[in-house]
Amino acid sequence: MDKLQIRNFIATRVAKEFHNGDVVNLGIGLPTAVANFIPKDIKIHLQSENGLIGLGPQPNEDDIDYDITNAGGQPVTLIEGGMYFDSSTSFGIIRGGHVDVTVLGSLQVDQTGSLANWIIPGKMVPGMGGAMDLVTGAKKVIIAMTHTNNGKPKILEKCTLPLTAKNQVNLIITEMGVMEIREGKIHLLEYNPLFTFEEIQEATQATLVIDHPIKMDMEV
Amino acid sequence: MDKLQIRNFIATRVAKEFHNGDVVNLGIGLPTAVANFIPKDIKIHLQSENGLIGLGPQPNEDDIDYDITNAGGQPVTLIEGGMYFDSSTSFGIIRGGHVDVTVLGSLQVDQTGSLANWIIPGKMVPGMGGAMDLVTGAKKVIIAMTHTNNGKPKILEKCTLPLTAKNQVNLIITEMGVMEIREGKIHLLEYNPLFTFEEIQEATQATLVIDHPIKMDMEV
Amino acid sequence: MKEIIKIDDLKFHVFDGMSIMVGGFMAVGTPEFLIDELVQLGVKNLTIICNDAGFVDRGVGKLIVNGQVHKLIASHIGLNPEAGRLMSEGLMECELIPQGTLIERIRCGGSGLGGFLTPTGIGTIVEEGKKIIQSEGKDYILELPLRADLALIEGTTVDQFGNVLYTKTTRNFNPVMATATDKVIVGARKMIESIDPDCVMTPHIFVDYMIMGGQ
Amino acid sequence: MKEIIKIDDLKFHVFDGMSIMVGGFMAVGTPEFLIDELVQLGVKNLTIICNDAGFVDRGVGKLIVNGQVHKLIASHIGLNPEAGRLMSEGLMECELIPQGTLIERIRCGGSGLGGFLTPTGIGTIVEEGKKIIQSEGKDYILELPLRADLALIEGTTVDQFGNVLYTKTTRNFNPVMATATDKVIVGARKMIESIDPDCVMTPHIFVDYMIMGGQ
Repeated sequence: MDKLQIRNFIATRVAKEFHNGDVVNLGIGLPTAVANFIPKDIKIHLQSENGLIGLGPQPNEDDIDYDITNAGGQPVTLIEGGMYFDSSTSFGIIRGGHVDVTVLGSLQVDQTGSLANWIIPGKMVPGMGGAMDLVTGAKKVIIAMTHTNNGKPKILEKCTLPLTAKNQVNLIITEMGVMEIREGKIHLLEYNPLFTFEEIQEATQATLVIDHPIKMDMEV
Repeated sequence: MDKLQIRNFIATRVAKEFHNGDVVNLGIGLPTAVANFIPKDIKIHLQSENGLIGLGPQPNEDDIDYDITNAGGQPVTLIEGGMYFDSSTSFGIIRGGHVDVTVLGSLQVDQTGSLANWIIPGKMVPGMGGAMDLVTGAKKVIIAMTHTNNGKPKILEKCTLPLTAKNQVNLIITEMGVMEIREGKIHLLEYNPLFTFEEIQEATQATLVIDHPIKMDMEV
Repeated sequence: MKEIIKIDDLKFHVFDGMSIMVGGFMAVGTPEFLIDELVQLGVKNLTIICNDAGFVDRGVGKLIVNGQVHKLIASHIGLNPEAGRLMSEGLMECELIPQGTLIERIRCGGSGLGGFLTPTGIGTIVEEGKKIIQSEGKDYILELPLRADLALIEGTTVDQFGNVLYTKTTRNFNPVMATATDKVIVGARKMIESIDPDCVMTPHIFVDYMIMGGQ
Repeated sequence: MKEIIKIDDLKFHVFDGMSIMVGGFMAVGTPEFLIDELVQLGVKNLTIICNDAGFVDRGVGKLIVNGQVHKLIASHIGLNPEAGRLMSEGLMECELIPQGTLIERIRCGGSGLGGFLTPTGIGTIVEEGKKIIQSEGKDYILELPLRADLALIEGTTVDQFGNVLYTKTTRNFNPVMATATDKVIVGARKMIESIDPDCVMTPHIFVDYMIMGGQ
């Protein structure tokens, strides 16, 4: 799979985790793409931490209203029934467990559910923005990312980079499989049949629990 | 002075403490009456802790809107420029020091500025409502009350009833005088010439600092 | 789209021994017709969280008079003499909390905070049994979050999506309570197609059910 | 009635070394023309509290690029590479705070609370040097209030009394910052006679001055 195929493959699978009525916050990058793959029969409410629920598609060039942006600063639209609020309300919603699912990328995730996605020591530190609140507050935290970083494992026994949050990740979805974190272990629930179990374990530093995983749906 | 005269006399004097633009919260009873005596050239903003700023006069019987009440549950009106908010915002305003003056009655006040106005042991306890937040948060706390309770002093060295708040009272205004609490002492700033200094001290359990007080304006 | 249910369906959402937050300030902003239904249903041993005890014939006062309330958490009960009597005779437990602390504890419960430091109540019996924390030379009481099973909210206007507007001083505790309970039922006066997205007071994600019929 | 002042009068309200809260999220909701005036005035050694560092040519980013900022308190600075450079070269102090904690600290500062307990940051470097408090078996960080000398707010619509409305996602940090500073100046786009009392987002009592001219 090429880069775009991987991205769409992961996004398609993430989108299947949503239930009707879910409040969902999508991080920047790959997670943002998930919005394009939501099954037609599922209606979710996209939250954006800068102050809205009901994020709609990006507007046409001519319809841009610079007073409506998402948390990445891009012009967006609001769907019917959506509404705006201030940052205090927004993080009350996030920290208070009113966001059902948040989807984020990560540099590292470990088998205790800790994740590290905001500092690479020695590089510029952009800041954590709302990520720490999101992964701490959301009911379900899904990490959507490529399985490795140029062949180097990102799914570890223990994160080595500074943490974004401790013990918060529930699910990891990569181009190789779907992994659930449960009681300090990473369970491979689904796998991409393009890879063998050995290859998937090879690309993962933590030891995977592989107990009859099912094949991932390859249709994008 | 009869009861009504005393009430109007105290209320008139309290009203002189306000400055243009002040945000003021008036407690129930005598303090509520203060609103009727505000000098014409002074415009203040009356706050009501149930959720409004810009409290107007009571409506005529025919104009009553039961969706607008004050903190005592009475139908009121909203003046131009006023607005409504929720209880969380209301107490943010109160505790955050955005109320310039609060005027309350009290059962006891002492020379440390502590006050007791919510429990009489052995009697029904109605609850503190918003009083504790108001006296703790307001920039200036004025106690407006009759000087004694059937001859029994209410201005004490130390309150004997359960406190509403510690060290918060700035000014006490009664039918006998105007007293300021400063560094653990009660200073008589103004006196009602119908009483002698001896009579005023007699009616007060705390020792008053009487250092050239001026006569109160007797015009109501 | 939130589910609109009938007043008769309220029975499926209440049970003996549950905790209920009820909006309103001296019954202004209380969904009176939902309270009437609770009286009809006769659910018992309730823990009621409300600004006050209402009146004997208005607001949560009706539940108190009817003996359905095991415990009341409020800031004052002065306008309902029956509440005072039940409390002093030990027939109803009553926890009195300063009003600003009460609303802030509910906000904490709804927004995932573990507590807050307030100066209100320092040096009074309110601080008894609580942790006192000094910060920047000043004493504060550590107050903890408050949540409940159900919130009964009075919405003046709702839209088909479940967004809510409150009019005038009926707002009071309603929007904050709607964030702090497992289930939220709005008793609404009026439904419109959609509320201006800038002016929504309770976003639809907080609302579980709407019952029309408020006055 | 709040005082309406001219943009030229902003100079009477700013001074070297002061702390300023600036509304906006990636410059959306930032009163751009007030920032331009600050750049013109050249006030120095500012402590700026803002959600982010803006862009090199938008929002508080312009003050940073112009070397007027001694310290930045923000949740991220990723879209302003100049902020990153100044920070890593030690030319600008930078305190990074989780966004939810930042807004809540400002709310605390404006509402008289001494702090709050948040789960955000537990087990990360954010907890370093802070008090950890356990409550009901869970660890929380005690975070403290944040205040400043001045707030620069972007109001979409103001009325003659000084009440403010914000449109769409320009609201963000603005209404909370307006409660937490000694002085509040609103850069407004439009003035109308009066705002619906149910829909006021910042009550006039928080506003000190209004300057018309926002875009």
